[in-house]
Amino acid sequence: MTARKEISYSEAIGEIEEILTRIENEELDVDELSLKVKRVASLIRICRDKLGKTEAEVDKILKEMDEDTE
Amino acid sequence: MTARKEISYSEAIGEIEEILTRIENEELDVDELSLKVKRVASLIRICRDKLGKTEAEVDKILKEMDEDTE
Amino acid sequence: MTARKEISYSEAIGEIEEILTRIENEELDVDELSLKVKRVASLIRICRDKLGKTEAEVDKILKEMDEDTE
Amino acid sequence: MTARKEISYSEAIGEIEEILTRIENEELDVDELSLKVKRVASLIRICRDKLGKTEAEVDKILKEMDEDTE
Amino acid sequence: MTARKEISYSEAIGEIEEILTRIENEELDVDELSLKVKRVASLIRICRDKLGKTEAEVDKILKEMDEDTE
Amino acid sequence: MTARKEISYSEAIGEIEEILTRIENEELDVDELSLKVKRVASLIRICRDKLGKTEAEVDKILKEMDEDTE
Amino acid sequence: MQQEKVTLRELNLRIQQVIKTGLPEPVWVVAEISEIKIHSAGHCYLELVEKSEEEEGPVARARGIIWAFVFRMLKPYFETTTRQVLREGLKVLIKATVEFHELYGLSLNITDIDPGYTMGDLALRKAETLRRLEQEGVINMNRELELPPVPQRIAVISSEQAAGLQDFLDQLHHNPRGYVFYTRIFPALMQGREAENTIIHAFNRIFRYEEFFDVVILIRGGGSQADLACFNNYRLAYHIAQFPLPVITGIGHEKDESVADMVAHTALKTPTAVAEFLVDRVSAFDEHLSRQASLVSEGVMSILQSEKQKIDRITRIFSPLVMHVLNRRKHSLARSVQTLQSAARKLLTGKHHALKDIRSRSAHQFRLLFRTERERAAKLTWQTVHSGRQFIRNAAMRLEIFEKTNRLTDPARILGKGFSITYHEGRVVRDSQILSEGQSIQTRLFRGTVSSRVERTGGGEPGNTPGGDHQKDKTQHKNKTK
Repeated sequence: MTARKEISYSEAIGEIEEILTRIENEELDVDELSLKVKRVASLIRICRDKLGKTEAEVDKILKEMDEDTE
Repeated sequence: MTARKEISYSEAIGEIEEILTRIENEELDVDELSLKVKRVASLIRICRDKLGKTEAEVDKILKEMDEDTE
Repeated sequence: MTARKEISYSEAIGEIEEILTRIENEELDVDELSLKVKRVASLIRICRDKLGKTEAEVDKILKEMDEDTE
Repeated sequence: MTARKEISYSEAIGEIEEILTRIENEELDVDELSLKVKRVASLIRICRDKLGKTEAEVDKILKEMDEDTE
Repeated sequence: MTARKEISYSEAIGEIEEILTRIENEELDVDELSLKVKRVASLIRICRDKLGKTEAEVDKILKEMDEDTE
Repeated sequence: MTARKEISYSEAIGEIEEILTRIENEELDVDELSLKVKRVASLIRICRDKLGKTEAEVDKILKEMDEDTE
Repeated sequence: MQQEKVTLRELNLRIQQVIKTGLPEPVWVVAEISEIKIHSAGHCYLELVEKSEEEEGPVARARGIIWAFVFRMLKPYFETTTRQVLREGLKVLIKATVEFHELYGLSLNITDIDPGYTMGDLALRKAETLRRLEQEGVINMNRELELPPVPQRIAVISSEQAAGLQDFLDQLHHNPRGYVFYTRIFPALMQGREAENTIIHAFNRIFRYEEFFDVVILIRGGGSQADLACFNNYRLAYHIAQFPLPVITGIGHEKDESVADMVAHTALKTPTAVAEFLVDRVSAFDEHLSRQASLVSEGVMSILQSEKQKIDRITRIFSPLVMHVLNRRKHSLARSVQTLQSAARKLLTGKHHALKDIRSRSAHQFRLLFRTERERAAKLTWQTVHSGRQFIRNAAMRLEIFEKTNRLTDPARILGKGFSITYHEGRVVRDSQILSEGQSIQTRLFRGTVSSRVERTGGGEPGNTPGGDHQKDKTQHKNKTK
């Protein structure tokens, strides 16, 4: 669980794109497919979480900045 | 039974193709034929099962992803 | 009778072709001819039987396959 | 008579051919000649009988085969 | 804290602009983003403070100068 | 104090003009600004003092000159 | 030797008579005034000389007098016209009657002086001085010195009693802005014979304090009778031009400009004007300071303003930029989701199709195989039938040929056609030559045999008679039958 959390956003995107390319080029065996789809889904969830978290943080900071400005 | 289940999808397809090639090249004796046809039918069933299962799994994952998105 | 049944399809075809060649090349004595023609007739019958039986089986399997699909 | 009947078709043909060759080469005296001609005629009769018998048998088998095919 | 206070105004502006460029060119990983946004916010605050302080000081000096002149 | 008093008018003007040029060319960091403004203010004060207040030292030299003559 | 003796008075009266007749009219004489004295009664006594370029001392000398009633008129006219005091050293053109008094001797009674001549002469001398200064390369030296922005320490060369000096000092020290000026008077005579030397002396004293002073002021008290002659002199002008401190003059007249004015750093008309100039300069500096101060403050304010705007702009663009980047990431993630869905479905559909293909290909292959095999069986059957029948047909045909050959070969069949066979001693006769006359031969016919004897033989070569062996035989046989 910990290892998975430590994947960086761009690494995750990189892995997603690699798997997608392989799916698109039909390089994947049917046996692997559901595993890989699961992996992509999990990576996308990770990315989404990261994005969500970052957005929340950034929003907070930007709001504080705006308050500073006024 | 177990051993048969462990054949991969692409191995199965490979074996089918090999049998077909041998039929095309008339390398097969009629006596062997019904055995081989049985084998092909079994392999196709295996592939179909795998596909079906994979499809169901993938569909499930993709549906979950959609729910995540909404 | 048992021994005769164990001849394989291709062996049968091979023997038929061999006898035919000998007949065509007139390597056979007239005395042998009727024996050999009898043999060919019997072999052809064996092959036909084999074919018929196998076809029935294969048809059954293919029908089952088709039913699987539907 | 028994011994004569046991001559095979090809032995008969062989003897015929031998005699005919000798006749052609005029190795035979007129006196021998008529003896040999008699012999050949007898041999031909034997062969014809054999052939007739064989033909009847083969025809029967072939007819059966044809019937099989239809 | 002390080290951060010692950054010069132009260094701060330079760092802000560098981060902005990297954000614009999407060179930043999402993971880094909130950190960098925080950094920019902090740098902007530093710059604002410096500007405010300088303005107050300069105002004071100029006022004194005006009083001198009269 | 003495060192500061010894700055000549043209040195003062020169220094002020140099600072002004650097301000106009925006070569000055915001951090330096208040220092430089302070310096300009101080230079102007020195000049104004010299313009409006009698310097005892100069008077002394003049007096010495009188003694010279006699 | 008779000597006529006259008294001195008689002689003088005679000279008087000679001069009166010899020079009855007044004459215009060019001369230089070497001495001038004004009598208490208002008469003016002059000593006139002529100097030569070559010789030391004068080459001619005469006394002159301007009677008070003439002098009262002549002096102001001359001085106002030439702006020169009538004084020693001045070259003049005078109108004089030569008079000889028995008691006082020769004297020129001056009735008029031409100011135009003196002016021309002065101008000539001024021009000469300037040319010399220029040749020596000093004429612009003082003018090229830089006047300090604040000429605060001032060396004043002036006559201590001059009213102009007081005006100057008053105006300088009581300036309205309260600027401090440090002045030091270096007294000198500003007119007359000693003026030049005392001024030069004053310059020399100031030179000792060169480092201290900012500027030298050369002023002269007012008075319309100002005598400017010394300020045109070469020596003074040379000192001024070469002086290391800027020299400002306030000696000028309304119309004339002296050489001193021309070589000085700045020439002004009056001491008051000089004071005003100095105060103005300091005031200008003061204003420059104020201007610089306001420029600095404007510059700093503008920097601060533009920095504020920059920060504001950064703040303004920052949040949309970050949001934009995040949105793009979101979109690209959403795109990935879509790609995943479509690619996975496409892959699965593809696999389905492939599987279906392979299935139908299998069925097809199987059925094709059966068809092939059936065709083969049929072909084999047909081949068997065909070959079998062919075989029997061939065998039958062969037998037929054999039979035909055999039949043709049968000797009985030939004999039937009329041929016969001849034997001799039990052997078949083929050649007539083996037989001799009288020998017995047997002839076999189709039916029965004939025995006979040879009469004669003929025809040896079988080639004699065209035809085969049979024919030959036939011939033989015919021969025999005959």
